[in-house]
Amino acid sequence: MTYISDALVKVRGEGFLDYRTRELPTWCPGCGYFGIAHALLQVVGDLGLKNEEMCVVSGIGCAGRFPIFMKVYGFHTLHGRSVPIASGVKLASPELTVFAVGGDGDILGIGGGHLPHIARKNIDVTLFLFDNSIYGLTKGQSSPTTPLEQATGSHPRGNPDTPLNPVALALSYGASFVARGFAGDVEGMKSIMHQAITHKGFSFLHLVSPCVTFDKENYTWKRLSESVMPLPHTHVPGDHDAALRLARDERLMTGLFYQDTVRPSYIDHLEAQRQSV
Amino acid sequence: MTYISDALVKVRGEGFLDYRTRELPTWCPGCGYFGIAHALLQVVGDLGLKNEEMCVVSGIGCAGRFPIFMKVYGFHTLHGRSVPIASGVKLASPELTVFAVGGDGDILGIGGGHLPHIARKNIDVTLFLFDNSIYGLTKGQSSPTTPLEQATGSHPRGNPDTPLNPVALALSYGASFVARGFAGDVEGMKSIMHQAITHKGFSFLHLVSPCVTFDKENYTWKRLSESVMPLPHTHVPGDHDAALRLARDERLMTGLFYQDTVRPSYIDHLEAQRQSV
Amino acid sequence: MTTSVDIVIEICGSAGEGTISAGEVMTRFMSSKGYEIVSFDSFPSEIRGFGKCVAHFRASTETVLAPGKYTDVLIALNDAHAITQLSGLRKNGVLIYDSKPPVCHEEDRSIAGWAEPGMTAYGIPMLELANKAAGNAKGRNMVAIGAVACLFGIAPEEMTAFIERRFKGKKPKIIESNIDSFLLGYEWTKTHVSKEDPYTFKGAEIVPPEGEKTIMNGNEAVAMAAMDSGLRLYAGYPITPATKIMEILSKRLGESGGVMIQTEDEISAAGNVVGAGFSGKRAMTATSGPGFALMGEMINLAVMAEVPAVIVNSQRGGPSTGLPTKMEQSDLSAAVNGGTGDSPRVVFAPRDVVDCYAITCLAFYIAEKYQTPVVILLDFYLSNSIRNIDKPVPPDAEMCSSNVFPADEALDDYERFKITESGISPRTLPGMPFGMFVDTGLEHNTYGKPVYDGENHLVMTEKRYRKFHTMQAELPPAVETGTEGEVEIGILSWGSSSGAAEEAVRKAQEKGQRIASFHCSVIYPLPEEALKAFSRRCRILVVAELNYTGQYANLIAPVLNREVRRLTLITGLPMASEDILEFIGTFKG
Amino acid sequence: MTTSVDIVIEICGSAGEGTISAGEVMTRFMSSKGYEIVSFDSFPSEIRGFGKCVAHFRASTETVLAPGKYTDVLIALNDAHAITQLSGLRKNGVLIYDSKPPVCHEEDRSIAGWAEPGMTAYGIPMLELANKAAGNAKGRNMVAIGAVACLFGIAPEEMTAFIERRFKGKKPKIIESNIDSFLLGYEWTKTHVSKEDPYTFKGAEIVPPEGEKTIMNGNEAVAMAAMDSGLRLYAGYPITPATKIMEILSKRLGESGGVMIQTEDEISAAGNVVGAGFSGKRAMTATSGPGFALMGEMINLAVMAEVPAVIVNSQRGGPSTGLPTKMEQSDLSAAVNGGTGDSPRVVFAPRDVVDCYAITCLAFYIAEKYQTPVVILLDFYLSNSIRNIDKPVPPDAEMCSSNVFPADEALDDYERFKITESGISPRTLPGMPFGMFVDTGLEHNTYGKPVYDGENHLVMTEKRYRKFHTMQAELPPAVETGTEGEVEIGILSWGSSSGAAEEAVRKAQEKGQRIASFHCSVIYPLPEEALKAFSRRCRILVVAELNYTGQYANLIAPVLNREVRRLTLITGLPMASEDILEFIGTFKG
Ligand SMILES: Cc1ncc(C[n+]2csc(CCOP(=O)(O)OP(=O)(O)O)c2C)c(N)n1
Ligand SMILES: Cc1ncc(C[n+]2csc(CCOP(=O)(O)OP(=O)(O)O)c2C)c(N)n1
Ligand code: SF4
Ligand code: SF4
Ligand SMILES: [Mg+2]
Ligand SMILES: [Mg+2]
Repeated sequence: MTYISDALVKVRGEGFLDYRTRELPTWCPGCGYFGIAHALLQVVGDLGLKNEEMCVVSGIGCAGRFPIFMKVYGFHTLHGRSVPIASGVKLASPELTVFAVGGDGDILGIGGGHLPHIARKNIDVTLFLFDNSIYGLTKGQSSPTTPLEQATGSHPRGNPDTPLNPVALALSYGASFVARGFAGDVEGMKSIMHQAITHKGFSFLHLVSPCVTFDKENYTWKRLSESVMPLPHTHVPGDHDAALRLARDERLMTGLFYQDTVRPSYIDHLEAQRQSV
Repeated sequence: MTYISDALVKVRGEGFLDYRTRELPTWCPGCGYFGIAHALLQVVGDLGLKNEEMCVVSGIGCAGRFPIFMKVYGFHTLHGRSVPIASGVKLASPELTVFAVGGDGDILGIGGGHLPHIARKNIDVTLFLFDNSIYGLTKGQSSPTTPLEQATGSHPRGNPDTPLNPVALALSYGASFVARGFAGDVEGMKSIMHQAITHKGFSFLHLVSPCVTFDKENYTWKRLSESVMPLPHTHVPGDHDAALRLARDERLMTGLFYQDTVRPSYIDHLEAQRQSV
Repeated sequence: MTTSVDIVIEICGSAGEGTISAGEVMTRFMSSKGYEIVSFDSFPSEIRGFGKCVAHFRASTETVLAPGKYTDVLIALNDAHAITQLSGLRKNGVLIYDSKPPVCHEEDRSIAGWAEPGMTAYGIPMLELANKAAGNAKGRNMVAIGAVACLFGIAPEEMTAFIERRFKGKKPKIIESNIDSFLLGYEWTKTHVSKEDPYTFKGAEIVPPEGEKTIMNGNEAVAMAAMDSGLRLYAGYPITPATKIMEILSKRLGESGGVMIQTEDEISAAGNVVGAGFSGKRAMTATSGPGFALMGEMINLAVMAEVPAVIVNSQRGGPSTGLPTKMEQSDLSAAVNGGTGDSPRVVFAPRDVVDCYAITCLAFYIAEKYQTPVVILLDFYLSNSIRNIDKPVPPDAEMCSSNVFPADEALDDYERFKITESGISPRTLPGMPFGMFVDTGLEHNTYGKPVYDGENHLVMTEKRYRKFHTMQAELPPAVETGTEGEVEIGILSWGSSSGAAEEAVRKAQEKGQRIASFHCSVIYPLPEEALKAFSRRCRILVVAELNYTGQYANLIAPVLNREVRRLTLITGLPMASEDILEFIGTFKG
Repeated sequence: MTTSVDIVIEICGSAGEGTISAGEVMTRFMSSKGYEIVSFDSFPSEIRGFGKCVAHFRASTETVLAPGKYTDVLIALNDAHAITQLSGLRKNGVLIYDSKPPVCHEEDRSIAGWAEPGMTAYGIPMLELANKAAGNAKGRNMVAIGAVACLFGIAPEEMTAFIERRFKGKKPKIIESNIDSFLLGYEWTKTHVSKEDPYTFKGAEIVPPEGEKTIMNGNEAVAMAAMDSGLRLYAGYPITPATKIMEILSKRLGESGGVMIQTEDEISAAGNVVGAGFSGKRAMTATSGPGFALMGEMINLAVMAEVPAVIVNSQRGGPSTGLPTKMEQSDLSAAVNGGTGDSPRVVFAPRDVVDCYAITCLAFYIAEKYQTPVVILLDFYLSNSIRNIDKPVPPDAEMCSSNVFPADEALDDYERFKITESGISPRTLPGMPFGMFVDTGLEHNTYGKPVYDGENHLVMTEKRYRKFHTMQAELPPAVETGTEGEVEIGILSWGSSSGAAEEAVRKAQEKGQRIASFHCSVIYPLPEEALKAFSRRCRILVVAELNYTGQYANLIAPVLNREVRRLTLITGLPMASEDILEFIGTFKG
């Protein structure tokens, strides 16, 4: 059952297996998801989170396979349902740190109906949206974020559906923490992940990542590396209007768009109502 | 099978039954939905639409009962599914004028996952969201638009979920036509309905309406009549940023927030792709 | 002289006339007096719109197990609707109607003209008296209750005391006008009506309620049992007839630190429950047909990932949105066989309000111990039917925590899905420092790792089914009543229909028939041995249920391998013993 | 000398080694030569990750109906994986392996060491030769095909010509290096290997393809049949093994003015189909288990609202996400009995690629004429299995428009849901100036108006079921093969397993057994009479299917009312005649 060799563990050094299982990834060499996984494993270490107190709930897709690599309590669930299942974990067991993980099809396609509600309820789950703008696991069909006119398996003449803007949506839904990272920028991702995990309430992380196998057109390493840029230094994460404006900008900006540090999480809200009776 | 008496027909005068069946409504006296129905029946008359060329698809709820009163091809479907079913009607039979009708629970709760996609695909359906900020038919539970802390059947201690902003969502989803009306303002509704029906592509109508039976707190005739106001005259419907800003305003503004008159509808887009091969 | 009494009363009106609430006042009052009560309401699914409402109840000094098919006393608040109920009124029954009704009917539309010669019709000026009492028509229902009290020997001071208790907290004016209407009805009847029918509660030999009693319906019993079983999360989406479970828990679950969440749809509700179950906490959702149809994929996940979950489906008329406020037992196939793949799940169907409590407690225990979803099939009747029951005994500590944890030494090479003889694998929960694993809806090996070879799939499938074999030992046994040994007719029924079956058997037996009934609150796993044993002793087998195709008959066919006669009713009403007696009455020697 | 040939070849490698594509080249080539081919691929559900891939095919000069259970020739591209396939290789089979494989195995991990004494093992330096041909390991699969061609007497020039045709449109360099690899494999084998096994295609008595032939798999047959039947809307969401149907239609449906829409989920896909069907246009969706589980409520709506809809479910291993790339027939119960309420829908299960075409055409006809959802149960094997078939005859005009419209005079008082003897009500479509109505998922009267009384519910339910009785007359009959009259053993099977059953019966009959097979592509409505008649002439009944619980056996139990023996396999593989022969071989006199 152990697949990562001792030799590799030696090369990677002390602590490499602190949060990583020895499972070999099922991802293609060069997939952006490696960068995301790398950042996340480091951040939980930096935060000193206990493995067993984390619960990672994922959907189905290449992204959905993430929990298999992480030494925590993991639940690889159904396509599109990481959000409600993660909510159930958190509401029943508030002492756990709960992550939800899914691809763009998972979170915005089949699971898109759940997102507004975890956001407006402000349930204390950190959502990692692995956005490669394609359906990876089913071999390259259009996803809700596939750029217009990109040729895909399901739209060989070009995708006719205008893509959704995940950060703008999360903001419109009233998410209390919204940030974007890029799979090629591990340090940037680490910083927002750190903040997201410590945020009280729902946090939404839009993580842009190339699918090297099924997208040779738009979300490639080359094109993303060129187009991604950090949010302006002047941006204040408390400014919802500015966040929305920047989210709707043509340019793909990374960093913390918005955070509301005052609003109580769902459970805290219920508790306050209870007290006040 | 006929329930509206000839006497009433005489009072209402010529043309009253042009678009109305003789079914008695199952709505409570004073329900805001009467105003919406009234406006819509007049508009289709003004537009001279042929009854048989309209297809009205609704979900389940008090709002969902609407097609029963209209002399058209109607389909009272499932809770939350008016949008996909209306899409299917339109895509298969583009010659029809297709309306989708549903309540706030229907369209933003259980059916909330469909809305982003009909909008971004720009399928030529006019959606009438009857928003009474409550679950009417099931007798008064919280809905996705119930104001925070309102006491409801499901939340006697007060609704803990921050409400969604339907107009802001439709804009964020990329709907090509977005407007708001108030059930107490028939003329205002008629004007936006007229524009929505003639719009090429998806149109979203947010129609605010009191539930006189289950909401005595917020969406009442009194409070709505006081708070609703028209959009500023200076607003230009082509300005997406301004539309979003106004949608997010505390005040409940009515009128046409946004219209994109250039973007092709889904079918036109496919046709263009076909031609260009 | 005291005597045994068994009277069926029906109040019929249109939506908004207080029909259902009059029924509730009467049933709760009679219940508090010690009568055995079975009640059943029926109303339109629209908020308004003049639809027919019927409050039906049976009050008896004996044990009663089902509503009566025929009515002894029909109270018409709306003539047009009540006329359609006349066919169910006994030939010598009593009709109480408004002699000056609010809507002026044409001659031939007054119900009095429709009553058959043998019936006794009492006209009461309900509208007039209500107007007198409170200045509006609202109190008509209480006027009618006043007439009933006078005609059938109910002490008026007891009823007014009850009304005061029942409406406690309401505005004094409301209580007052209710009582005034009642008393005016009582007095008017006393002075103007001479009783001509044989029905009376006077001298009824009431068994005084022993021990602590409590009045509740099926929804309340389920909600209370869930709380008593340690519920931590209720996730739900409103739908008739299950909504009340959510509303009750919304009020009360918070007090014990639990959470009630109203989700955006039923998929999310079931998802929240599965998440909570994965984390080791007890959770439940309740829905009806259309919502249950949406939960299929999530239930399959719980099967494959071996996660506990309790899902209540209160059945109503189907298919699709169907008949939202009518009784039916037609979700059995979907509950047992609706899963894609080989997807076993426990299915329970309680028989009455008492059983609702017991089965719900059992459901939590079984779900947790056997790491499986459990579906509880209620129905429209059971959800709303009010019974006066012994205060239920809460589950003990063992029932409240049935997790099976691995031994410490097993944690070295921990197999979450270890192959065991019982089929139950030791289970760790998030938060436990050892025993981390990744659960998945993919087929997996004993460690939880996705694996697709046939040998593993077979072994794991066998393990998942083996649990159902193991649990048989601690599930409630089938219950047989009636004649012992070989019988002419055996009646199989399930869920809330089994009361009618038992009652029918009792009546037929009294007439000398060799007849027996069979019922098991456990639908799946099928009680195969018990079914076979019962089948062996019956010459004719009848399967009585409230659906069109005979879903239970189909389900047990592979076990019985014999012809059965199907009594399948889809009238929108609960089953009555008369339905069964009439059916078997048609059999030829 | 010409002779009959029947050889089973298996290529086994790990993901990314060209295993499946080598299989496809071989099967399409053999097929084009006139061999009867049955192929079956098996691969992991992950995009990468070293999972096992197997391309399995059987090439025969006779009619073949199922893949072979045992392999004659095993080609190992990856030793570790291929070792696990050795148990299926015949005791005198042939093993072709890479004598210098890309990964340096330890001694005991080379497959050659595992081959049993009777087997013939040929080591070919595939990696070396591939490197020589193209400078990288990619061509190893073509080197292996070269060795096969040489060993079993396939003319190299025919194969190179085929490769050129097949890869037409690809870069010349790619075509070239494929051909070079093939030829190097061929030449090397010719000079270095002396053939020691008895297998050969030389002199095979090939029936030259008569009439126009076309090579396609089940997914292609369904897509083509849908187009030929006048499909106007395909709505789908990707899922293995159905995705290809969407991808094919996405390319081609537009040409005929139809629309293919990729929806946000399966609920929406089914919803779009129901919408299109309501508007009178033909529409389809295709999915697999998890997606099908989500469509339940929409199918129920189509049942209640009497709207045509065609839903393809290509079954894979379950429950839940299960085994996405493995064969199984375990969605039968869900398809037939999964609906809440009494919710009848047509269920078809085609037996092979030819039947996929015919059944899909029939599905559109039946759906429209009888105003009902139709579920087509494909499976992983059928979806991917390639066959060389007669060019199918497109449906005629009657098949392409089976709507039943009301007569003009009926439009005066038009009852959309009129009670008829056939159960079929005349139907109007949006756009028709008379005959407007409101359809609903609520129970309704003949006009479509929501109505909740029991009498109406019964009449409408009867009507909805009566349609299924009526349609029996025009559904394909059950097919029985083997011995006529009374037989010892009767084998019932369904869907793609029935080929194996027929083949098993043929083989057993040749050995003198009195044995027969039964198959019907119509699952529901059940062919009750045919089932009973078959049952009467069989002493022992076997139900052979690919699921754990015996779902077909359960389904027909209420019809047969007798014991059956269940052959239930969940190996992830299609059924082979050997499976059945071995099972009945265990029966005692
Ligand atoms: C209900 C259901 N529908 C469809 C599928 C098939 N499916 C698996 S993953 C996937 C999409 C994957 O795309 P995405 O969510 O973007 O994740 P990625 O693979 O790109 O990381 C689909 C459609 C499924 N497993 N379940
Ligand atoms: C799948 C499903 N879940 C739940 C219901 C029960 N239900 C019927 S209408 C309704 C909500 C109605 O609220 P809304 O959509 O806001 O419409 P309104 O009645 O307020 O007009 C619900 C929950 C249903 N019919 N189907
Ligand atoms: S298919 Fe794309 S998303 Fe999936 S593992 Fe490969 S590169 Fe990554
Ligand atoms: S319950 Fe509310 S929404 Fe429904 S008809 Fe009555 S007033 Fe209108
Ligand atoms: Mg993706
Ligand atoms: Mg509402």
